[in-house]
Parts: sequence; structure tokens; C-alpha cells
Amino acid sequence: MTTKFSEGVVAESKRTYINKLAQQGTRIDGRGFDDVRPIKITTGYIPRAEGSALVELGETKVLVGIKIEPGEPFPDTPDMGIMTTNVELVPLSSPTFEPGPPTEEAIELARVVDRGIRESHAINMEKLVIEEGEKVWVVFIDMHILNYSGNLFDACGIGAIAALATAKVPAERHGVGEDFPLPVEHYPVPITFAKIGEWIVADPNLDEESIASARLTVTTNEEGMINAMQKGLFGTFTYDEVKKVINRSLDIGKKVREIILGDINGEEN
Amino acid sequence: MTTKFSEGVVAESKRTYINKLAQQGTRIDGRGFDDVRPIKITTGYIPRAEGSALVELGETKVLVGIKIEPGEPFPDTPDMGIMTTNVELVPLSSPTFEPGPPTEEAIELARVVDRGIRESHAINMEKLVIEEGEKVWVVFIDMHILNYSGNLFDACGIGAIAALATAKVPAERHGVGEDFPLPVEHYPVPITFAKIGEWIVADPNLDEESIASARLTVTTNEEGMINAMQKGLFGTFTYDEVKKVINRSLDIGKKVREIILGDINGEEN
Amino acid sequence: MTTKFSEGVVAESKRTYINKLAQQGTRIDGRGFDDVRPIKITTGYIPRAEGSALVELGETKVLVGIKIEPGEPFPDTPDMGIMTTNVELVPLSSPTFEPGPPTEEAIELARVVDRGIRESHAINMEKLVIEEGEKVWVVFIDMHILNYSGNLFDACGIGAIAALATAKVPAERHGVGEDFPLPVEHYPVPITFAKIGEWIVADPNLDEESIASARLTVTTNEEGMINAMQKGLFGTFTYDEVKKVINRSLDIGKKVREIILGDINGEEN
Amino acid sequence: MGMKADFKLIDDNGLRIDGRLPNQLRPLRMEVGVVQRANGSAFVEWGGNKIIAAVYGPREAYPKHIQDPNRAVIRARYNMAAFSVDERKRPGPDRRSVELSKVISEALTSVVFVERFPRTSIDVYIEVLQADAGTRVAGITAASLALADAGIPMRDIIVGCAAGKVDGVVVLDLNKEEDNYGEADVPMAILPRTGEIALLQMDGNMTYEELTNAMDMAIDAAKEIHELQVKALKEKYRGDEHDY
Amino acid sequence: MGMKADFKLIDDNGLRIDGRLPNQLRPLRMEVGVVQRANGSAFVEWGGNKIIAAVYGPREAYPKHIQDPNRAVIRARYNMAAFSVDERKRPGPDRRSVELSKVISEALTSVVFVERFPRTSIDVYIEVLQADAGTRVAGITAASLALADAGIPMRDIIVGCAAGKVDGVVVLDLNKEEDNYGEADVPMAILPRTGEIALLQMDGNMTYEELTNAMDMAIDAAKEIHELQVKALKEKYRGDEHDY
Amino acid sequence: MGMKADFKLIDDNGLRIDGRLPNQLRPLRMEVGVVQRANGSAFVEWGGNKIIAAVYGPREAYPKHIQDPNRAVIRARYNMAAFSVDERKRPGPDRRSVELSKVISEALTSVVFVERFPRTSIDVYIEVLQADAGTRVAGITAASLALADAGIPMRDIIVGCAAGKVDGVVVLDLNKEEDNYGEADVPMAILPRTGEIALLQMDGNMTYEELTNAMDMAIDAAKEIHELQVKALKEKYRGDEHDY
Repeated sequence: MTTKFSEGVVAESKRTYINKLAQQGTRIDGRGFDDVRPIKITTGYIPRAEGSALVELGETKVLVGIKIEPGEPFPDTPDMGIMTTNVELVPLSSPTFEPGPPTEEAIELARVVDRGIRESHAINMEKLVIEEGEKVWVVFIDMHILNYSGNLFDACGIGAIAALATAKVPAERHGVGEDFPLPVEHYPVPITFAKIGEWIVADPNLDEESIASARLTVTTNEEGMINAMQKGLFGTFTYDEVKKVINRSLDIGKKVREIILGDINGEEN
Repeated sequence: MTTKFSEGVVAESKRTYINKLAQQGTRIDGRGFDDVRPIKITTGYIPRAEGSALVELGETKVLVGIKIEPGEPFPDTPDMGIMTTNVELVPLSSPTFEPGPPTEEAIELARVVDRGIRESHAINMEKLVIEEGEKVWVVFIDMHILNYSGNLFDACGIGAIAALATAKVPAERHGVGEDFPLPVEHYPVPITFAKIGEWIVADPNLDEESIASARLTVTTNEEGMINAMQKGLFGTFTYDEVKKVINRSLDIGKKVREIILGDINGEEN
Repeated sequence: MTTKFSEGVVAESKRTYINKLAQQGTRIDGRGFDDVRPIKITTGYIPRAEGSALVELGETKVLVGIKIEPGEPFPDTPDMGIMTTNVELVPLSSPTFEPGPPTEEAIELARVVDRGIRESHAINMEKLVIEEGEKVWVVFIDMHILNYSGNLFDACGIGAIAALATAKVPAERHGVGEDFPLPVEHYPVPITFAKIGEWIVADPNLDEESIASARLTVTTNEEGMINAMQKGLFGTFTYDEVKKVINRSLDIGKKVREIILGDINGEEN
Repeated sequence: MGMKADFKLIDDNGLRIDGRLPNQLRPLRMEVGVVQRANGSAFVEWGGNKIIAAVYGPREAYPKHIQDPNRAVIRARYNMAAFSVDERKRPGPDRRSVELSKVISEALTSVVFVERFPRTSIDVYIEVLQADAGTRVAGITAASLALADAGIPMRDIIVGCAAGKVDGVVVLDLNKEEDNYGEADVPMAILPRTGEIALLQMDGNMTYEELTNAMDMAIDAAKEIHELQVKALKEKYRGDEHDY
Repeated sequence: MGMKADFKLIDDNGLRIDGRLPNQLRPLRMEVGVVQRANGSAFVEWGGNKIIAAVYGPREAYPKHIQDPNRAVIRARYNMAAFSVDERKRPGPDRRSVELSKVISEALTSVVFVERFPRTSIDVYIEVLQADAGTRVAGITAASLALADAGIPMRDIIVGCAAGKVDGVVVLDLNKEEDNYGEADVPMAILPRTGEIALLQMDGNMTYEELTNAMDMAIDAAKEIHELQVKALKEKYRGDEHDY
Repeated sequence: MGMKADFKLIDDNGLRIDGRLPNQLRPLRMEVGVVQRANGSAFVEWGGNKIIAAVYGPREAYPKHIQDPNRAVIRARYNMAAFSVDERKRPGPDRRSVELSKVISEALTSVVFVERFPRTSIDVYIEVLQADAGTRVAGITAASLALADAGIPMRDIIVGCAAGKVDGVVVLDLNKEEDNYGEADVPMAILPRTGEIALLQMDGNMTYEELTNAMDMAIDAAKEIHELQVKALKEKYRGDEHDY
């Protein structure tokens, strides 16, 4: 319950410096408040998986793999596939992560990504039935952190939708028809903001996260709908701040979605 | 293995005081040696459960909930329902309880309550078969401690039988016939005694438990049969003490059973 | 991850003494480099189990029990029985073993014994099918350490094959035909060597293990085939040493196999 | 969210299945001081929810490695009784309760003067005895009452409240059916004095308009809930009998 | 207790299925000093039970937070080998073994002069190699022998013994079938010198008369068992060969 | 080992199913410095294997009881990503990965000057992102590169390599089909400077001749692999761009 994303004491001087930059409208890595770091997406990185995407968001690096296997449906949804989401904060990716069962941070992260995908109905679950009530496709979204340098929410969310959008259902291998693309119908994108002093910046890097008082992730889809929100950390937001953040997330989400779709299609061509 | 019901060092003066009172035939809260604390039973406290009882035994407070669900019988008893008993010593109820998997105290407590109910054949398990060898009713007895102020054995045992006696089998919801009352045929009641110096008192409160050298729980039913016993703590009893305790438990158990049955019937009217 | 077979600091003087003896071609208990300690095997020690063997290797004592029960085959081997191997380093057997889930030492030990048996095809798994794809015999090999005095690999491996070779498949009890002897067709024997200074000795005792720099177990069968190897500890072997150890293991394994077969047959007569 | 109902959640008169108006709270009852062994406690009955919260601390944080030399660590633990839901819940934390415990801990930390109690923990235990949607906001409402009852210095008493969308209508305080078959849920925790937002989650499908309407509703209702909190605290300190 | 047998447990001559009289013990053999690495150990073969116990300590208690500044902590661990029962038992503690470990620990503590070894633990490991009813009383009998073998100062050597009821008859020392199909079992641990009772459990259905008859029987048999304990200890110290 | 293939693993020309000669390695690519947060790291792509290793330390060993006052403790953790294999692997250690972590830790300890860093741990994390047989030897090859990248003083850079037997032929560096349907696998780790063997396992069925032929092959190939290690290290320190 005690591992923290934020990495202990950042020298007070760094805090002062970041705040001073914010007053001048800029950030420690030169970005504007609404600028996300460079995004690089490599889909199909793990051919053995049904879908995969290696996402670099600045120095943060996440590998998302999709496995799709037949399984039993839940009793109350016999006509729907199943989706399950998991994050591994492997200790390889940060000096602050420890081996062991998922921490509360990993669980929160997985659940927020899950909600964005689930609530936007990104995957058409009704098309994942093999035999109603008996056998459906189970979609496993596994997110493996390879370098933690801030803002895992967005890196994971981007990787998940990119991996899903390029995944194939391995029907042939399981003797139930021909392979087909996983039916992805929406493109939810989470954008995370950090409150630093009086300012709120998008896509916080590691230094910014370490001094942020509050965090807000807003997941929006290509129709401009809001599908998920999650506030974190020990500080608060004013209502006005929340409303502005939601608006900003709609704008930034749109740009990030274009990058994702561009990379996916690039891959396909 | 180390959480203790007894709460560490009680001032030596309290020990002296309790012993002095005992010499005079009385107790720290004014009770006689065979007096149990006031009992208040609220059945039906959790309408969403199939049965429930909130029991107050002095300041000790226990909420017992019964869930009844279809399940597979054990291979060696295809013609019987299943009963399972669990205690949660939630940290809400005492500064000495910690979150985590059941401690040895919780396990012992659950098993002693379980034995009383099981060995008295309180529930007619043969009436809990839906389809022999295939599907039977599983009765879950879950005991949630809400305030720990001594003698959980009796509070849990009282709550369990009260909750069971007012439980309904939810056959309708599961499409296997009409709801019917859980077939409860016996009313086992555990009475717990604590040895303090030379004296043995019934229904020990928290202070008494903290200085007791030995504990003995005796569960008896309405036919005067003994169904379960459990000795605890680091001290010993003489054989003579054990025999007297069994006799006292038959008497006190009878009175407590009348309170339970009165409260249950009160509820039903 | 931290329990160690080696038992902390052995007085430097003991190390010096053992090394000095080695220079003279002998060992702390008077053995030659290739001598194993006296072996005593009592098969059928646990009549309630389907097979069992109590093995004494010097003061090291291991009890192996075999349970055989019907179960489902693995999907990819519908026409084969299943074998599973487990070691309990119970704290009864050594001051350095602690209660709890299997340590990495216990897991390594079980897996090395498992590989010897599995890779030599000691058990004819195809004869353990009850109904193809549906029901096969599952063979549980459980090794319970009763006194740890060095070289558990060999004691466990010897006990496992002795217990298997005398086990019966309890078909009758499960209503699937007549009991029959477990079809054991090969007799793999592990021999373990410890490197002490410049010397390499077979069947190290506790003192030798505590100062060994490297360990090598080689499992060979009655046809002179090598079926498993496992190197351990922080030191290294030269290639030449490895080749010599393999050759020695073939020779010593042959002698040990004769002892095992003698004891097994003695039992049967 | 998002299972399909084969019945209407909002009737032709705009009323909800339990007869409420869109912006109406379910019946709500609070009581303080119900767990004798705790430093502070509270009971909240909110619709079909029955939730009890208790506070222990500030006390020396254990195990030691969680101690913070500069502040108290607030550890909230949200837990559901096995019998609190229709299908028996296995005892012990699941992924949902771990997440909720985290966001509730963070929200409570935002109001407590944690820097006054270095190296301690303030343990907040929330037990859901019966669940009927909205347990996290009912839980945080009970938890902040329990903190107040324990005399923990705070800059405000947090209020939890949720709003959402069902059958296309923005509504306050979803009940169980609305939660199962509705289109969105927005649980919030609010500092009534300043209007600050200490907990905010959302799942579903909403336009910006709908979402802000829902948040408006929850923020409005928070005042009403806060009054009940204050009343419950006053009742205890008037020495009234309790009937929990 | 309480499964129904389709055969008689007591025959027309009043004999039991293994030919014993109601108040007769099963064959019982003990040996001391069987685990070389331990400070003390014992092996008990009692009917079909094969049980080994070993003692380590007094040694510094670990982890530290279990240390008691005033006394030794006795930690008994009752454990069944996977192959000790008809259907393979998954390794590791289950609820039954946790409970038995607790009551055995408490019973052993009642005789050891624990106050002489503050901050230490005395670890008592009981391994059931083959189980045949009455394992806890056989286990405690072995454990107290192992404590004696380890030279732990005690005011008495505890004896375990059970009695019960089968087919309506009070009998001593139930075997496996009697335990499965009988009506009651009363495991006890007794201090032979004073007759004090250190462990007492019961499950089944008995009148007061039956129960006291059963306890009488077990207390009587304890003397016999105690003699075997003393003999086993003497044998070891005469330096006899052991054949375990 | 040992499942039966219904196809030939070695064709009539003595070639393997991926077209290799018996003593030919699969394509092998290495890169150093791929995990920014780590003290050292490396990526190895070897056939279809994609494996990343990172080193943290020497740092104060935690928890404290694992500290060794005389040396650093090397803790390697071999872990497979859930999606790295055909059938999804449940996250978390299984028995196989526990064993591999142990033998890899031991092998790496044999080359590091651990006595220079008492009370510390050197944590080596190996993540298998895609698995294609030979992951442990690829993993140790990456791990030793990562140790070098971290500047940990070592007496040699360990090389992992496996050989085995398929269709009766001794071959180098088994691929997945050969591993599944072959007759033996011999994973090794070698100190290229001295030829010492730091890791050695074997499973299957081999004569002494076959086994030594296989080991000869792996030892020979180790030189080739070592050259690639050295090249990867040099590339990093020439400041080349990386394309991982």
C-alpha cells in the first residue's frame, strides 16, 4: 500500500524552479501547459501476441500485449465477450517498483484504463460470442511497463487502444472459423493533468509528478463523449479547474487520437 | 500467529481489583458469576441477505449474515447441503485487530461456532438438496465483528443460530421452486467461561478476558445434549472444574436460548 | 529467497580442516571422494499411500509418498497421465528451514528430481490413461524431509524412484478396474557432487555443503543415458571438471541403483 | 454501467423507479459514535446502504517503513461484508476495493492536518454491511464523520455524493438498478466550505453538458448532506440515546 | 462426526471393529531422539498413526515482534504430509491445522516454565506422516516427549488421549472408521501428575453422563500412556539402538 | 522435451526446420542502455526471443535481513510477460521462473566482485517480452551486458548459450519447435575468458558422447556471442543512436 509513483523528496530547489517556469508559462522540458511529449507507437511489436503496441511517451515506455482466448462467458452476460486488463509495474522499469503482487497503484492504473475502454464500448463485445452462453472470446490486455518516466495512465491507455485496434481474433488456431480483426469501434484516449502550485499541466513528466498536488485523468472518445475520469493524489481541484481540465482533455485527446490512428494506419499500409 | 484477543498489559491494579471482587462473589460490572451481559438481537437487519442477526452482548456487537446459494455437493455426501462458517475480525472493531487474512483466533472462533451448529444438526442438511449429487444449497454463515468487548464465541454463536433460524432459502430467485424457511431443527447455544484466579465466570467481558488464565466454551442444545467444547488459553482446568462448567453451561444456555427464541419470535410477529 | 541450505558461517578452522583432509584424499567422515554415505531404504513405510519409501542417506532422512488419483489430462497430452513433484522442507528437519510456502531451494530440488524421472521416461505415462482426453491417473510425488544432513537432491531422487517402483495404481477404489503396479520402466539416479577448494566429492554431507563453492547433480539411468543435470552455488566448474563429474556419476549411479533395486526387491519378497 | 434493462428507469412523468425526482436524494440517516472501541465512528444508512466507519489514531504507524517523518499517513480500508451483496462476496480485498481504498485515503488526506502528527497512522475502516449503489460516497461521508468524532483536526468535513445518467436523464444519487442499467456514474467528494473537489471519478458515456449538469447536482446536494452530518455530530454531543 | 455407516461399529459381543474393548487403547509405540538436527524429538506410532515431533529452542524469537519480554513463546505447528491421508492433502496449513496448532501451543505452554526464557521461542513441529484418527492427541503426546528430550524444563509431561461415542457406546481412543461414523469425539491433554486438563475439545452429541464417562476413560488411559512416555525416555538414555 | 512431432525436425540435407545447420546460431542482435531509469540495461533479440534486462544497484539491500555483511547479494528475477507465449501466462512467478531466477542469480554472482559491496543488493531484472526457446540463456546474456552497462566490476562478461539434440542430431541453439519436440536441451553459461562454466542444466536423454558434443558446440558458439556483446557495449559508448 506504500509504493509511490512519486519518487520521494525532490530537492526543494527543483520545486521552486518548476514553479518559477510555470509562472512564465513553460515547463522544465520546454513544453507548453497543454503539450504532450513526443509519442511513438510501434504496433505488432510482439508477433506472437494477437495484438501489441510499444508506446513511447517521452521517455516513458510501455509495451501492451493482447491475448485472445476462448473461455466461458459470465452468467449474467451470456451474449458478450470478456475483457480483462492488467498492469505489471515490473521493477525493471523504475527503482521504486518492487517485485510482488500488484500494488494499489498498478490496480488503479489498470482499472482506469479498463474503464475508458469498457465504457466507450471500444470493443464490440457482442461480436465476440462463439457459442452463446457457452463459449466467448476473452480479451486479455496486459500492460508491461518498460521505463517509468511519468504519466503511465496516458501511455497505457494509448498503448491499449493501439494494440486492440490492430489485434486479430485467432479463430483458426482454435478451430472456430477464420481469423478476423478484433471489432474495435471507438477510440478512447486518456489525458492526464497534474496540478503544480496554481498551474495545471497535461502529460506530467517524472519531475512534475513528483511535486504535483493533484492529478486528474479524463478519457474521451472520438465523438467528444467523456467515458472515464479519475482524480488522484492528496490535493483538491476547484470545480472551475475540473471543468477546464475536461475541456482541455477533449482538445488534446483529439490530437493524440490522430497520432494513434496515423501510426496504426501507417502500420497497416 | 500473534494477534491476541487479550489486550496486552492490564494494569496490575486492575487484576488485583477483579480478584478482590471475585472473592466477594461479584464482578467488575456488578454481575454474578453466572450472569451473562444484556443480550439484544435484531434479526432481519440485512434484508439483502437470506438471514441476518445483529447481536449485542453487552458492548460486544456482532453482525451475522446468511447467504444461501446453489452449489455442487461434496462427492461423499451427495444427498446433503453444505454449510460454511467464517468470521471476520475486521480492524474496525478493535484496536488490536489488523487487516489481512484470517488469524488463528478468527479461525478457531469460526470453527467452534461451526461445530456447535454442525454437531447439533441444527440445520437439516438433507432438506437442502436440489438435485441429488448435482446441486445442493450452500449455506454461508458470515460473522462480522462490529465491536469487540469480550466473549466473541457466545456473541457469534448466538448470532449464527438467530440468523439461521430466520433465514429463507431463495429458491425462487434461482428458479428451483418456492422460497422456504431454512429448516432449522435445533438451537445450540455456546456459553463461555473464563478462569480468573480461583474463580470461573460466565460470559467474560474484555477486562476479564485480559487477565483470564483459561477459557472453556461449552455448546449445548435444547435437549440438554452437549455438542461442542473448546478449551483455550495457557492455563489448565481441574476435572472437577470442567464438570461444573458443563453443568453451568446447560443452565445458562437454557436461559440464553429463551432470550434468542423470544427475540426471533418477536421478530416474526 | 534467502533461506540457505548452507548453514551460515562454519568456523574457518573447519574449512581448513576439510581442505587439509581433501589434500590427503579423504573426508571429514572418512569417506573417499566417490563414496556415498550408507543408504537404507524402507519401502511401504506409509501403507495408506499408494507407494512410499523412507530413505536414509547417512543422517539425511527423507520420506517420499506417492498418491495416485484420477484427474483430467492436460489438453495437449490427452493420451498421457500426469506427474507432479513436490518437496516439503519442513522446519522439523533443520534449524534453518522455516514454515511457509516453498522456498526457491525447495522448488529447485523438486524440479531437479522431477526432470530426472520425467526425462528418463521412468513412468510409462501412456499406460495411465483411464479414458482418453477425459480421465487419467495423476501421480503425486511428495517428498517430506525428516532430517536434513546434506545432499537432499540424491536422497529425494532415490526415495522418489524407490517409492514409484513399489507403487500400485488404486483402480479398484475408484471403480475403474483392478489395481496394477505403477508402470515404472527406467531407474534414474541423481548423484550430486560438491566442489571444495580444488576437489570434487560425491554425496556431500552437511559440513561439506556448507563450504562448497559449486554443486553439480547428474541424473543417469540404467542404460547409461544422462537425463538431467543441475549446477548450483556461486562458483564455477571447468569444462574438464564437468566431464569428469559426468563420468563419475555414471559409475556411482550404477552402484546406487543396485542398492535401490536390491532394497525394492527385498521388500517384494 | 451499461447492462441493458428491459424496463424503463424513468417513467412518463419523469419519475425514477423508486419514485424520486431526478435531483432528489434517497433517504439518509447518520449516527455518530457507534463503535465503542474506536477513537471515532459513524453509521450511515443511505437508501439501502448500511455503512459503518471507524477511526483509530493518530497512533504510531506500523509497520515502521510506512512512517512519514513529516506527516500522518491516512489509511482508509473500504471493505464489503460477505453478505452485503446479492451474490456472496468472498472475504478479503479485491481489485475494486483496493482502488476505492486508495482514492478515499487520498481524499481524506486532503482535509486532515496531517503534518501535525508525524510518524503516525490514522486508520479509517469502512465496512459496507449492506450495499445499494453509491457505497463509496456513503463510505466517505461516514468516514469524515468518524474522523470528526475522533477529534482529528480537519479543515472541513468531506461530503460524498454521486450523480449520473439513466435513460438519457441526468439524475442525482443512483440506486442499484440505476447503477446497473444506467449510462454513467460520477462519484464525488466535496469540501462543503470551499467547494473543492477531493474525490472525482466517472465512468459511462456523457457529453460535456451532461457531465457538468451531473456535477452541479452533486455539488448542490452536498450542502444538504453536510447539514445531516452536522446534525449527527450535534446529536451525539447532546448526549442523545442512539438506536443503531 | 456423524456420517452414517452402513455397518455396525460395535458387534454383538460389545467389541469394536478392530476387536478392541470399549476402554482399550490401540497399540502404541514411542521412541525418542529421532531427528538428529533438532534439540529434541520423538516418534509415536499409535494405531495407524505415524507422527514425528521435533523441538527447536529456546532460541531467539523471530520475527522480533513476536518476542515476549517476560516469557518464551511456544509455537507448535501441526502439519499433515500430503500422503498421510486417503485423498492427497494439498501441502500447507488449512483451517483445521491452524486451529490444532493453536490449541496444542496453548496446552504445551501450560507445563513449560516459559518465564525462564524471555524473548525466545520454543518451536515444536509435529508432522503427521500417516493419519488414523486421534492425530492431535498423538501429536501432543509426541510433542511433550520431544520437549522432554530437548531438556526443556516442565512441571509435567503432557499426555494426549481421546474418547468418544460410537453406536451409542462410550469408547476410548477412536480409530478412523469410528471417527468418521461415530457420534462424538473428546480429545484431551492431561497433566498426569496433577490430573489438570490442558487441552479439551469435543464435538458430537452426548449427554452429560456420556461425556463424563468418556472423560473418565481418557483420564484413566492417560496413566498408561504416560508410562510408555517414561519408558521411551529411559530407553534413549540407556543408549539403546533405535529402529525407527 | 519429448512431445512427439509428426514432422521431421532435420531434413534430408541435414538442415533444420528454420534452415540452419546443426551448429548455427539463430540471428542475434543486442543493444545496451535501453532502460533510462536503470543503472544499466540491455536488449537482446535472439531468434524470436525479445528480452530486456536491467540492473539496479549496488544499493542498500532491502529487506535488511537479506543483507550480507561481507558481500553484495545478487538477485536476478526472470519474468515472462503475460503475452510472451502462445497461451497467456498468468502474471507473477511460477515454479519454473523461481528456479531460473535462482540459477541465473548464482551464475551472475560467480563473476561479480561482490565482496566490494557489502550489505548491498544488485538487482537484475530480466523481462521476457516474447519467448522462443532459450530464454534463460538469452536472458543471462542480456543480464551480463546490463551489469557491464551499469559499471559493476566483473571478472568476465558471462555468455549464455544452449545446445541439444533433435531427431538424434546434436544441434546448437534450439528454437521453439526443437525445444518442444526434441530429445534434449543443455543450457549453459560460460565465462568466455577462462571457459569456466557458471550455469549448467540439462534435461532429456543423451549419451555421454552426445552430451559432450553438445557442450563443445555451445562453448564454441559462446565466443561468437561474446563478440556481439562487446560490439553492443562499444556501440553505446560511441554514442550511436539506438532503434529499440
